[in-house]
Amino acid sequence: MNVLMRIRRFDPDKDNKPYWDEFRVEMDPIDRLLDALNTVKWTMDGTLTYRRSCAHGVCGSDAMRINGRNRLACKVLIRDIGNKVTIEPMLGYPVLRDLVVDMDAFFDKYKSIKPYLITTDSEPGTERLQSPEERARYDEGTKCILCGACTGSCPSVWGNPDWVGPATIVNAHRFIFDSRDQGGADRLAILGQRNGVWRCRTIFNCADACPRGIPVTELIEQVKRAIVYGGDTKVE
Amino acid sequence: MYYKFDVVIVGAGGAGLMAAMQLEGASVAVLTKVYPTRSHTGAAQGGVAAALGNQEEDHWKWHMYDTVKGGDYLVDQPAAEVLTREAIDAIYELEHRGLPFNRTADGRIDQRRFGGHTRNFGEGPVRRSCYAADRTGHMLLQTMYQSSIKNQVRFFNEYLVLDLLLNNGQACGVVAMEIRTGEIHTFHAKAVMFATGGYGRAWRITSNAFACMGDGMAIAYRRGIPLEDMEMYQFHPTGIYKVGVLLSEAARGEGGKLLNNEGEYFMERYMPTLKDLAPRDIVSRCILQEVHAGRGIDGKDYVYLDLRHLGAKVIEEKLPDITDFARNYLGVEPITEPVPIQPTAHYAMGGIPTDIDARVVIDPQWTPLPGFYAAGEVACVSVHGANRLGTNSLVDLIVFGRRAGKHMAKFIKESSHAPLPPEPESYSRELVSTMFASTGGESAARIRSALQNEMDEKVFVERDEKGLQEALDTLDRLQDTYTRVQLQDKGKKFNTELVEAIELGFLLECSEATIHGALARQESRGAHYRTDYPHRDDANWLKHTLAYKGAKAHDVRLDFKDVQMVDDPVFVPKERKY
Amino acid sequence: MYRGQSGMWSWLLHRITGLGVLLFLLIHVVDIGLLNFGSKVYNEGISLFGTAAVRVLSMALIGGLLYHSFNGVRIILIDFWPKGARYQGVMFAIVMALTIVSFLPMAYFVMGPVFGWPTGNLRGGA
Amino acid sequence: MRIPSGYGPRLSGAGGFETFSWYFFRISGVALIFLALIHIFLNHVATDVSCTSYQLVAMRYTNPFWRLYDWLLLTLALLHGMNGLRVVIDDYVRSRGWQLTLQSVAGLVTLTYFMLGTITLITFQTAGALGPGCLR
Ligand SMILES: Cc1cc2nc3c(=O)[nH]c(=O)nc-3n(C[C@H](O)[C@H](O)[C@H](O)COP(=O)(O)OP(=O)(O)OC[C@H]3O[C@@H](n4cnc5c(N)ncnc54)[C@H](O)[C@@H]3O)c2cc1C
Ligand code: HEM
Ligand code: SF4
Ligand code: F3S
Ligand code: FES
Repeated sequence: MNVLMRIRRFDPDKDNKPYWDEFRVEMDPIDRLLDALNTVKWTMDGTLTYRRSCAHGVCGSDAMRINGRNRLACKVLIRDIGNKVTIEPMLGYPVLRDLVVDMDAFFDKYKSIKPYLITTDSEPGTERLQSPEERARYDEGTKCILCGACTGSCPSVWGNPDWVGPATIVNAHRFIFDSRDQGGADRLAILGQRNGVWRCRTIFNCADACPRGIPVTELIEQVKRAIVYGGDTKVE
Repeated sequence: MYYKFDVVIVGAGGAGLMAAMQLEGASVAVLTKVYPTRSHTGAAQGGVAAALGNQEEDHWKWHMYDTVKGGDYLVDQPAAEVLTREAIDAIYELEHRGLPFNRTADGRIDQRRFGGHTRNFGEGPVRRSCYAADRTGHMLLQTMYQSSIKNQVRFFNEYLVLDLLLNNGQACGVVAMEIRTGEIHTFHAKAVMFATGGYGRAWRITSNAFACMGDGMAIAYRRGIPLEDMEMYQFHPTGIYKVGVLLSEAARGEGGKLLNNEGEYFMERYMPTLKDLAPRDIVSRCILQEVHAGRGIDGKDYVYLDLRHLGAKVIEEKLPDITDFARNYLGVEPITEPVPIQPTAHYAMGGIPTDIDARVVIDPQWTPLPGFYAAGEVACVSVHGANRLGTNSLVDLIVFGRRAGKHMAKFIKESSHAPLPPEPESYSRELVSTMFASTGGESAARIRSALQNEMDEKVFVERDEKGLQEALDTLDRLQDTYTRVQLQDKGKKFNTELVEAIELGFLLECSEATIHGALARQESRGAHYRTDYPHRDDANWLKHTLAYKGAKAHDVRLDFKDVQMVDDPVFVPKERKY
Repeated sequence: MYRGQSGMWSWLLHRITGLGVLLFLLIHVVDIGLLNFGSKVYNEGISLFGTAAVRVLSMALIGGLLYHSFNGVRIILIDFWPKGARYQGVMFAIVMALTIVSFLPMAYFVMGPVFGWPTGNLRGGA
Repeated sequence: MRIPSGYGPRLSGAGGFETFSWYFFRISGVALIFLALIHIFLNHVATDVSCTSYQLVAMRYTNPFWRLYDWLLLTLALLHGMNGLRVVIDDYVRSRGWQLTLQSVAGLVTLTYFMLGTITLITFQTAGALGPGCLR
C-alpha cells in the first residue's frame, strides 16, 4: 500500500514555527504506523524525531495525534488508516522536536497524588490479603502505561495546563480503591481542590484516546463520587 | 556538567529500580535512556516464579531443581539456590510495595503453571508463577517506579550512558549524553551498577523493544570486562508470526497448545510429561523440526497456537493483552481461530559475569572489580545457564537487584570516591564528534538491517560451523562499514539518529561475542543447538565461556570458567527429559 | 484540530448555550428593572420582544436553554448513576432528539404571530 | 466475598469550595429545569410575548407565589450562570492578575444584578395596573 504521510515538523534549533512535511512510503497493510515512521527515518529523512520503544503498545512511548486523534503509532495499522495519514504531536504538551513532547510536567502531576501504596500498620510476614473482588475493584487503573494520550486529548487540559488531567486521576483511582491502601483520604483531599478532579467536564476524549481501553471517565466519576459521598472502597 | 553521587545506577527497569529501593539514605542517581516506565521490564507478561505454595505444595528446592535442569546444567548452582530461596521474600516485598497480584479465593497471591516448572523434581507441572493478569512485568515496573517516587529517588531520564569510568581497577562513574540537549555529563560515584537489559534487537524477529541494544554489555566489554556465555540466547517459541511480538507462555500455562498443519498437538509426541509446557529451547526446536518435516502451516515456517478450547472467559480475563495483540497485529480472533506463531529472539542468558552479590567479576578466578555491579538481563550470575525458564527473569531482577542494592549500601559506607581518571569525558566526546564528522555515506539503519538478517539466518535456534563462520565474516565487514556511518541529522537536541547510530555500535559488539561463543562451543546445550554437534558434552563443555574484546570482530579472546555445583546428588547433571 | 467524539461536542455546546443563556439573563434582569420606572417605560421596553428580530433571538434562547437543560440532566446522570458514563453516547443522542422535538412546537408558538399562524394562546394569531 | 483484612478505611468525603460549586451546579440545575422551562412556557407559549406587559406582570404579582417563583429563578439562574462564567474564566485565563480582575468583575456583576432583581421584585406595586392588556 502506498501511503502519504503528512507530518508536523519542528526543530527548535532551526525553525521559528512548525511546518508540514510530506513523505510517500510503500507499506504492507498489516504494518504498524510506527513501521512507516521508521521507514521514513531509516530510508528518507534521518532527522525525523519521535519516541518509541516496545513497538507493541505496552510502554507508552509513542502517543501522538494521528488523523486528529491521540493514538499509539505502534497500535495503529496501515490498513486502518488508508492511503493518507496526518501525524502531529499531542496537544497540551510543549513540543521539544517534531513529534516529541515534554512529558516532565505530566509526570510531576502524576507524582502529586502520591502514586504509591500508603500503609500505616506494620507489614505482615507474608502477603497482605485481598479478595479477588477487592482486587477487581481497581483493576482498570492498573493497566495505565502513562502514555499521556488521555491528558493530551482533554480540552480542559488544553485550556489549563496546570490541571492534573485524567491520567493522574486514573492512577489515584488505582490506589484509592485498593483495599490495602490507607492514603485514600489524603488523595481525595488533594483531588478535591481547585486543580483536582472537578475540572473534568466529562468530555470523554480521554476514554476514546486511551490505548489500554481504560474507561477513564468512568473512573474519574467514581473518584468524584468518593469525594462527595465518602464511602467504602468496596465494589460499586 | 559534573555530578557526584554515592551510587549511580544505569537502567530503570526492574533490576535497577529494585537496587535503588535498597539504598535509602544514600545519594543515588538512576540514569535511563527512556522514561523509567518505558523500560522493557514492562513488556513481561507471564509472571514471576516463587515457591510460595499458595495453590499446591511447593518448595524452593524443587524450583532450584527446575532452574538447574531447565538451564541444561550450565547453571551456577549456588546462585540458583540464592535465587529460589530469596524469591519468596522478594515476592512478599513486592506485594507490600503494592504490586497488584491476582488473588486466590482466600485472598492470597494466585499462582499458575509455566514452562519447565515442576513438582517434586520433575513429576509434573506445578503452579509457581505469581502473576497479575498477563501484565506482570508492567505491574512490577509500575510498582517499583511508584516506590522510587515514594523514596524520592533522583532520576535522570533520557540520558544515554556512553562510557564506564574506571581508575586503578575500580569503578568510579559513568559518562552520559543528555538526549534532550545533546550535552555530555560526568557522573562520579563510589559504586556503579549496570541494569541495562538485553540485546534482542540483534535479530529481526524479536520480542524485544527498540531500546534493547546491549548498551551495558558493550560498554563494559569495551572497557576490558568479559562477557559470559553469550552464545546462550533464548528464542521464545511463541512470537506472533512475522512481527515477533510475544504471546506469553501464560497462554500455554492456562492450557493453550501448539498445532501443526495436520491438526496435531505435536508437543504431546515430543515431550509426553510436560507437553506444551516443556522449556522454551525444546519447544522452539520442536517447532523448527515440524517445519523442517513440512508440517508448518501452509508449508511455511510457522505453526499455530491454539487457545480455542479455553473458552472466551479464560481468554478474556486471564490473557487480555495477548488476545489484544493477536487481534490487533494479525486480525486473528483467538477465541475462534488458532494464532500463527514462530520462534522469536527473546532473552540473553549471558552477559556481564557477576557473583551472587551482583559484583562484576572479571576472570575465571572470580576476581571482583570493586565498585562495579550488574543485575538483570545485562548480567550473568548464571542462574539461567543455557536456557532460562519462563518467569525466572523477573525473579532474577528482584532477587539480584535487591542483593546489588544491599551490597552497594554496605560498600559505599566502607569506601570513598575513587578519583576520576584524567579527562573522563574524552572517549565519549570523541565517540559523538566522530559520528558527527563522518562523511563516509553509510547508513546505520542499513547496517543494522544486514546484521539482523544475518543473525536470523545463521545465529538462530539451530547453528553450525559454516554458518557461524560466515556470520563472523559478515560482522567483520559490518564493523568496518560502521566506521563510515554518516548522520543526516547534525542537530544537538533530541538527535535520535545519533542515539540509534551509537546503539548500533553496542549491538555489533554483543553480536560479535555471541558468534564467538557459539563457534567455540562444540556441543548442543539448552538454547545453543549445533547441528554439527547435536549432543551435550559434559566432559568438555560443562563450563562457561568468557569473551574478551579484541581489535576487530575476529580478534576476540575466549577464556573459560567452571560451572559451580552444590554438593547434592539431585543436582548432578543428567540427561534432560520432560 | 482534535477530532473528538460526541462527548466533546456536547460539552462545547453546553458551554456555549450556558454562556448564551447567561447573556440573555443579564439583559432580561435589566428589562425587568424597567418595572421600577412605571408602566409606560416598561411597556415600551418590553414591546421590543414582540418584534420579529427579537423573536428570532428568543428562539435561539429557547433552543439553547432546552439543549442545556436536557444535556444538564445527561451530565447529572453521568455523575451520579454508576453506569451513566457507559451510556453517554446514547444519552447524547437522546438529548439531541429531545431538544429538537421540544424545540419545534416552541418555535411554532414564538414565530407564529409574525406569520399569522394560528396558535390558540392568549393573543395568539393576532 | 470480603476478606476481613483490616485494611481499606472508609474514605471521608473531601469538602472545599470547588466541591461545593460542583454540587451546586447540579442541584440548581435540577431546580432550574422546572423554573426556567415553566417560565419560558408561560411567556412564550401559553401567552405570546407581546402580551407580557406591565399590566400582566402586575396581575401575576398579586399572588406572592409568583414573586417568590421569579426570585428563585433569578437567584438560581444568576448564581448558576455566573458560577459557570467563573469556571470558564478559570479555565481559559492563565494570568493570575487577569483571572482575579475578571472574577472580581463577575462577582460584582452578580451582586449588582441580584440586588437589582430583588429590589424590583419586592418593591413592585401592583395596585391599579391589572389586566392582560396585550400591547400593540
Ligand atoms: C515480551 C517479553 C515478555 C517477557 N515475559 C517475561 C515473564 O513473563 N517473566 C519473566 O520472568 N521474564 C519475562 N521476560 C524477560 C524480562 O522481562 C526481561 O529480561 C527483564 O525485564 C529485563 O529487565 P532489566 O531490568 O534487566 O532491564 P530492562 O527492563 O530492559 O531495563 C533496561 C533499562 O536500562 C536503560 N538503559 C539501557 N541502556 C542504557 C544506556 N546506554 N544509558 C542509559 N540507560 C540505559 C533503559 O532505559 C532501561 O531503563 C519477558 C521479556 C519480553 C521481551
Ligand atoms: C435549565 C436547567 C439547567 C440545567 C439542568 C443546568 C445544568 C448545568 C450543569 C450540570 C452544569 C455543569 C456543567 C459542568 O460542570 O460540566 C451547567 C453549567 C453551566 N450552566 Fe447550566 N443548567 C441549567 C440552566 C442554566 C441557565 C438558566 C443558565 C444561564 C443563566 C446556565 C448557565 C450555565 C453556565 C454558564 C454553565 C457553565 C458552563 C461550563 O462550565 O462549561 N445554566 N449547567
Ligand atoms: S489512562 Fe490510558 S491514555 Fe491515559 S496515560 Fe494511562 S494508558 Fe495512557
Ligand atoms: S477528556 Fe477531559 S474533561 Fe474529563 S472526561 Fe476526559 S478528563
Ligand atoms: S512503542 Fe511502546 S507503546 Fe508504542
